[in-house]
This record gives sequence, structure tokens and C-alpha cells, in this order.
Amino acid sequence: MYLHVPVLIVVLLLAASYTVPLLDRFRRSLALPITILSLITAFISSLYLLYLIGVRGPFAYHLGGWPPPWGIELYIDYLAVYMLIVISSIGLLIMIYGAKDLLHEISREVLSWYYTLYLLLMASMMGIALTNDLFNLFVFVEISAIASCGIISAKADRRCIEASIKYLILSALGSGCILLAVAMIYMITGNLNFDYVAAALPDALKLYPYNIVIALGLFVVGFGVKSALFPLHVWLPDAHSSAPSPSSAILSGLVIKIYAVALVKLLFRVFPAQIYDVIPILDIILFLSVFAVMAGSIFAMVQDDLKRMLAYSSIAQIGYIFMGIGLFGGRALTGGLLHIFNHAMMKSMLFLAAGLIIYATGIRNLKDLKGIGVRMPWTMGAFTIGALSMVGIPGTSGFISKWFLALGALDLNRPFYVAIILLSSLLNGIYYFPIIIDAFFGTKMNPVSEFRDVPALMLIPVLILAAGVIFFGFYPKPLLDLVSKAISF
Amino acid sequence: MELIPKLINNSYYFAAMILFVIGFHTMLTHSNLIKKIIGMNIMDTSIFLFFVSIGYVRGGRAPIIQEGAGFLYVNPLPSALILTGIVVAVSVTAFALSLIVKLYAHYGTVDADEIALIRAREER
Amino acid sequence: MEASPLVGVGILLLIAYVFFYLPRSQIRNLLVIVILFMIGYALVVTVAEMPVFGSANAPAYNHVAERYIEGAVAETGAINVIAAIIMDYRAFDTLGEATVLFVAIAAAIASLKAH
Amino acid sequence: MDDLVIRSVSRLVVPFIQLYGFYVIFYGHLSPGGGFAGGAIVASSMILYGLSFNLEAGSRKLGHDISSLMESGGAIWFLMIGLIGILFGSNFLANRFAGVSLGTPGQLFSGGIIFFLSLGIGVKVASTMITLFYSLSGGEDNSGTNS
Repeated sequence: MYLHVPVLIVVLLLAASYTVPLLDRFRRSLALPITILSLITAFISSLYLLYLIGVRGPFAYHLGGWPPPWGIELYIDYLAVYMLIVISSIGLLIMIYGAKDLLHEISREVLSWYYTLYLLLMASMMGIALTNDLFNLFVFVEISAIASCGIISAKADRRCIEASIKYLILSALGSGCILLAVAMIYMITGNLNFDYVAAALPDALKLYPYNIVIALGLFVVGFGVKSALFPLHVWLPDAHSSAPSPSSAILSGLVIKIYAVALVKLLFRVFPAQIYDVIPILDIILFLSVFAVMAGSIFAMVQDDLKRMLAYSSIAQIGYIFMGIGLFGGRALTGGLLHIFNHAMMKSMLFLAAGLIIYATGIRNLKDLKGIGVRMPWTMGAFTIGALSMVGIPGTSGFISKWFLALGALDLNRPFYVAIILLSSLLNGIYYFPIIIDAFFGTKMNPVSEFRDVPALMLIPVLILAAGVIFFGFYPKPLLDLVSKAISF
Repeated sequence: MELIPKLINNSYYFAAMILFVIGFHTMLTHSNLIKKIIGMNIMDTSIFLFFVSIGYVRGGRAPIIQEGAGFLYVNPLPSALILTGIVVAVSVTAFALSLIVKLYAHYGTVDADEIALIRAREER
Repeated sequence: MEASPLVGVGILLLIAYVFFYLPRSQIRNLLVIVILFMIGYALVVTVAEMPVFGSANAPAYNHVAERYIEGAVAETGAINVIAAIIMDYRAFDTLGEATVLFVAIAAAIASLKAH
Repeated sequence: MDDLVIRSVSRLVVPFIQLYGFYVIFYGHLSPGGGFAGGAIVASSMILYGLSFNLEAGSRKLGHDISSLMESGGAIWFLMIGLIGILFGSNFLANRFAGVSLGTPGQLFSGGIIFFLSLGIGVKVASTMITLFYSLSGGEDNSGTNS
């Protein structure tokens, strides 16, 4: 029975999401508890999977009992379990925050539809992390694409609709590229399962080199659009800044990264290593990530809207993850994957803190934030920790991942990338420190007409995330162990 | 030019790729959102055509098993996958259209450039 | 081969610049056509290399497809092999598909009701 | 639209379309068709009804409560059928491995869970199409003044 846990996590979240709209009609007060309860169960099950995989090693789950070339297979390895834990923990904290915050950002009628979309998004991300089948991957990618547009447009603001449709169209373009790539891979190998495709591709590379190269390029473009790799990031600032704060947090914290993880799986588990002699795709990703890191930071510096600045900062930070993928040394990839969790913690915390500031004062503009640290010490304290971690001050978790990226770059004898990491950290400092200094030591705050007290339920997730950033900054060993097992492909 | 006979052999794939480029172009260059959605559908349809023609076998029957042996059937897997693909495309289209309905109610236009202009005027 | 990753990066940056940033003009239209021809040419070269259409020896028509055709009736009880695939062999995809429908309607209703 | 010919004809045709739709759903494992095609046909009959009479009459015919019950119900039904596999000691969505009787191939009640899954998908697709139609067509009258 216990071996069914991986599929039961997804099924539980799906079942909860199907039930919530019914509850909305017939027993509205139960919608939120069901949502939170299913997320908690998913989190506990993910931890149980971590224990299980430690005992049994990686294992496969055959849906319908059909073995791989015929049926769909879920493959539970350390990478999948790592992503499950990241998704379920961060997602749970964001939803606890959202329980109160959404009441003022979204009208009551669509509240339970929002919960539905949120649960579907979580389920689809877990599906992407678990699946071992190309077409199943596409289906889950499509679910998460629609759900992530839906949680943007649920807010009654016309900018959200506009951002949402921009995101949807580019996202559909990415899905189209992914489906075409799946078709090409299927055409030349006759399989959809990752392992069988990986076994067939080295032979196919001799017969149909162009097909594989084009398919690889389409995969990179498709997942690049969805994870906002630098020149394809145009949808991100609008979408992440106009959305409700919990949506921004989950989109920036988790959704863009799960596509990067899907790309990692494809690049290192499916495509044969010889392909990198034909087309230097890793170098291309590496160069793009350098552009992303620099351009994201520079764009973020000139923004005056708090959430927009955080959104541009996400573009820079996803660049670090892709830098880890592109360097593909042992420690660099460790750093990149570690940054997935670290950035998920800090960026969702920063977005939630920004949401708290907006909730309490209604201020979005950075210039108006002077002296807010006196009014909201806990929120700005957490914000400070997140900002320090973004810059990469030792003692925060952001430092650990950048440290490993730099070490990996040195291992591969590429000191240029160390310089890039240092330079971008400096740029991060340039736009984060003034906010903090203004907030705590700035002249007195503008007379704000309304100042709402922040409910404790909203503050607690932010503080937990802040504590997590500090904890994993000083004691990264459990994460490092997990990630170093996850990258042994 | 040995390219041409190969293209004629693979004319279905060729047509699918041409349609893909047309859809790609429509999606990225037109500013009218409805046209963008049409482009998206052209692109999806081109991939469906491509996928289904992968499964075709010359002289094959539809994969509904009949009495007696020796019939050649086409590959059933691409058709089954495309059934899923079509539903996905329909869902995306439906959601996009509902967004456009709302966008039209708010801005009075479905043109992305005009919407950008309206917003720029407001922010000034 | 030294410069080839840079060429790839350059092409991607050019495409992104033309499609996302360049304002509408004659030059943009020209560049768009050039880019589309580039993409189209890459795809056409790929088509020329693909396995011949309709051939029973194509790589896709392998033991997996044969197993579906030969085994479906005995293993699933359905005569229609496609129904056997979508409802039995790959039923999880169909669950995903039902979920896509559900997510589309949830997102559509959420955005229609919200405003 | 208030046209006697259209109304009479559609009133006459709708039950036949629905019958055909259910035929396509139930014979999905024996002939071309299945849950998706059949569900779309059933939905099209309801949409025809709504178009030829008026939208209010159509949405009265299938209230919001029922349609949302059908939507969630179809999907939950699918999950329940899937869980039978786990209950009988096999994996999720198992058919033959869970010991479900497959029946005689070619008969209506054959194929184990395939028949029931088709039914769930058919209901789901039909209700989704109908709800999408009504929410899209009814979406314009309450124009957005807030922002």
C-alpha cells in the first residue's frame, strides 16, 4: 500500500480541487479547511517519501500496472522527492498566508475557484516532478500553464487580465514548441518513456541528427519561455507584479522553477551526452543565464514599484539556476538545484512581505516606504533577511547556493562566471540595500490615512520562511545531502 | 537538389511545418488578440497533423480490430495522444476567449497595441 | 566550432528583440520575414531527414505499436484500440485531460466572475 | 431569436442528438468515438437548445447546481474508478490487473473499467462545454466598471 504514496499525493490534491467548487455551492465554510488539510497531507506524504526513498532507493510506479513502454511510469528519485518537498512546503506556507490575504484581494464568489486553481497548480507541479513520460509531462505542463494564468486573472483588476493573456499566449507558444518536440522525439524513437527514449536516442542520433537537434532546441525554447529564461522573459514582470500576492509568491517561487527542473530531467536523463558535441546547448544556456543575471538585476534597479522590482529580480535569480544547469559540473549543478529551494524560500517570503506591506498600508511605490520599518518591524525584519539572502551575505541560504555555483565554476576552470556572480551580487545589493536603509533609518513616514494591523496568521508564514532562510544558511547539510544525491543521474 | 523529392515524399510533414511557421508568425506579430488565438490554433492544429501523420501506415486500416488476421492497422498511439492534445487546445482556447471577453469589457478593444496605448495614457 | 554557441545565443537574442521589443515598422516586417525563413528552413531540412511518410518500417511503428494492436483485445477487452489506449494503457493521460478541462473551466469562471 | 421553424425543428432534433451522443459514449470501445466525442455531441444538443430558444431558457434546463455537480462528479467518478485498482491490490487505474472482468470483446458490457471511464469523461466533457458556452455568452452583460 505504501508504494502508492506518490500517485496518491497527486490524486489527493486533484480530488480536493474537484471537491472545493462543490463545497462552495453547498457548504462554503469547508472549502478553506479542505484546501489546507490536503496541502498538509501532501507535505507529510512528501516527507514520508523522503524516508521511503532512503530505505528502498529510487523506485518506479507503473500506472494501471502496465510496464513502461506501454503504460505511463512515475519515477521517484531524489530529484523528484526534493522537488516534492520544495513544492509542498512552500505551497502550504503560501496558502496559510493566503487564507487571510485573499479575502481582501479577491471577491468572495471566486475564492473557492481560486483554491481549486491553486490545488490544481500544486498537483500539476508535483506531476511534472514525478512523471517519467514525455506526453504525460506535456499534459501536466499544460495544466500548470492554465492554472497559473487563472490565479493571476482571478483578481478584479484589468491589469491582471492583460498580464494573464500575455502570459497565456506566450505560454501556449511554449507548449506548442514542447508538443512539436515530443512529436519529433516520438517519430524517431517510437517511445515516450524517458528511459526508453534515452536508450534509443544514441542510435537515432546517427540516422536523424537534425531531428534531435531541432527537438532539443524546441524543448529549450518551450521550457525557456515558461521559466522566463532571459530573452523570453517578457511576460514575467507584468504577470508577477499585478497578480495577488500569494499568486506572485507561488509563481515566482515555484512555478518558473519546475520547468527548469523538467528541462534538467530532459537534458541529463533523456538526451545522450553526444548531442552536446553536435550542438553546444549547454553553452547557449550558460550565456543566456549570464545575460539573465545581469539584465534582470539592471532592470530591477530602475523600477519604482516594489512587486515589479521583485519580479525582475526573479529573472536574475532564475539565471543562477540556469547557470548551474549550463555549467553542469558536480558542484555547480548542486548550487543551481540548491538555489531552487533557497530562491523559492526567499522570493516567496519577499513577495509575501510585500503583500503584507500592501495589505497594511496600500503602498506599492518604493519611495513611499521610508520609515516603514518602525511601523512594521517584523515584516521589514523578514524582508531584510530575504534581501540579505538575495545579495548573498554569509549566514543566509542564498550565500550557500552562490558559493557552490562559484566553486563549481572554479572546478571547471571558468573564473569568468565567478566574476559574474560577484558582480550581480553587488548589483543586488545596490537595489536591495536602499530599501532596507530607508525603511529603518529613513525620515518619518508619509502620513498614511489608513494603517491596518496585520493578522498573526499572515505574519507567521513569513516568519517561518525567514527562519528557514537563516537555518539553512547556517546548517545546509541536510539540503546538500539531498541535492547531491539528486544530481546523480 | 535532392531536397525536393524528399519533401514530396514527406508532404504531410512539410505542410505541418509550414502551418507551424504560419501559426508562429500570427501569434507573435499580430496585435489583435483574436488573431493571436487563431494563430495559436493553427499552430496546435499543425502539430496535430504532424503527430497523426507519424502514425499513418500506407494501406493501414483504422485500429478497430476486426475478425480475421492479416490486416494492417495504422499506429494507434499518435491518434490516442492527439485526442488529449485536442482537448488541451480547446481548453486553452476557451480560457483565452473568456479572458478576451473580459478584456473587451474593460478596454473596449481587443487590440494589444491599443490596450498598451490606453494604459500608457492613463499612467501619464 | 568556437563561436557556435555565440551564434545560437545571437540568433535567440535577435528573435526575442524583433518579436518583443522592436516597434512596428518596415524594418521589423523585413526582419520578421527573414527570421521566419530561418525557422522554416531549419524545419524543412528536418522534414527532409525524417523517416518516409506512411512507411511500415518507420521507427515509430515499432514493437510498442504492434503490442497495442495485437494485445489490446485480450488485455483490455476493447475492440477499439484507441479507446484501449486512452482509457487503459495510458489512462493517466486521460485523467490529466479531464483535469485540463476542469482547470480551463475553473480559470474561465474565476476570471469571468471576478470582474 | 424568436423563430417558429427553428424552434420546432430544434425541439424535434435535440433528443435525437442526445441519443446519438450517448450511443457514441457507450460504444466508444467498440467503434470510433468515446467519451470526448460523445460528450461534445451531447453538449452541442444543449447548446442548440439554448441558441434556438433563448439563453435563459437553456440555462434553466440545466441549472448551475446540476452542471457544477456534473463537472466535479465526472472527474471524481474517474478518480474513484481509478482507486478501485488500488483497492484490489494493483496500481492506480488498473483494469485487468485488478481482476476486473473484461467480458467478451465486442459486447457492449466489455472492457472492464473502460466503459465506466468513458461515461465519466462523457459527462465531464458535456458539462464543461455547456458551462463554458453559458459563461462565455453570459459574460458580457455585466460589463466591468470596477478596476
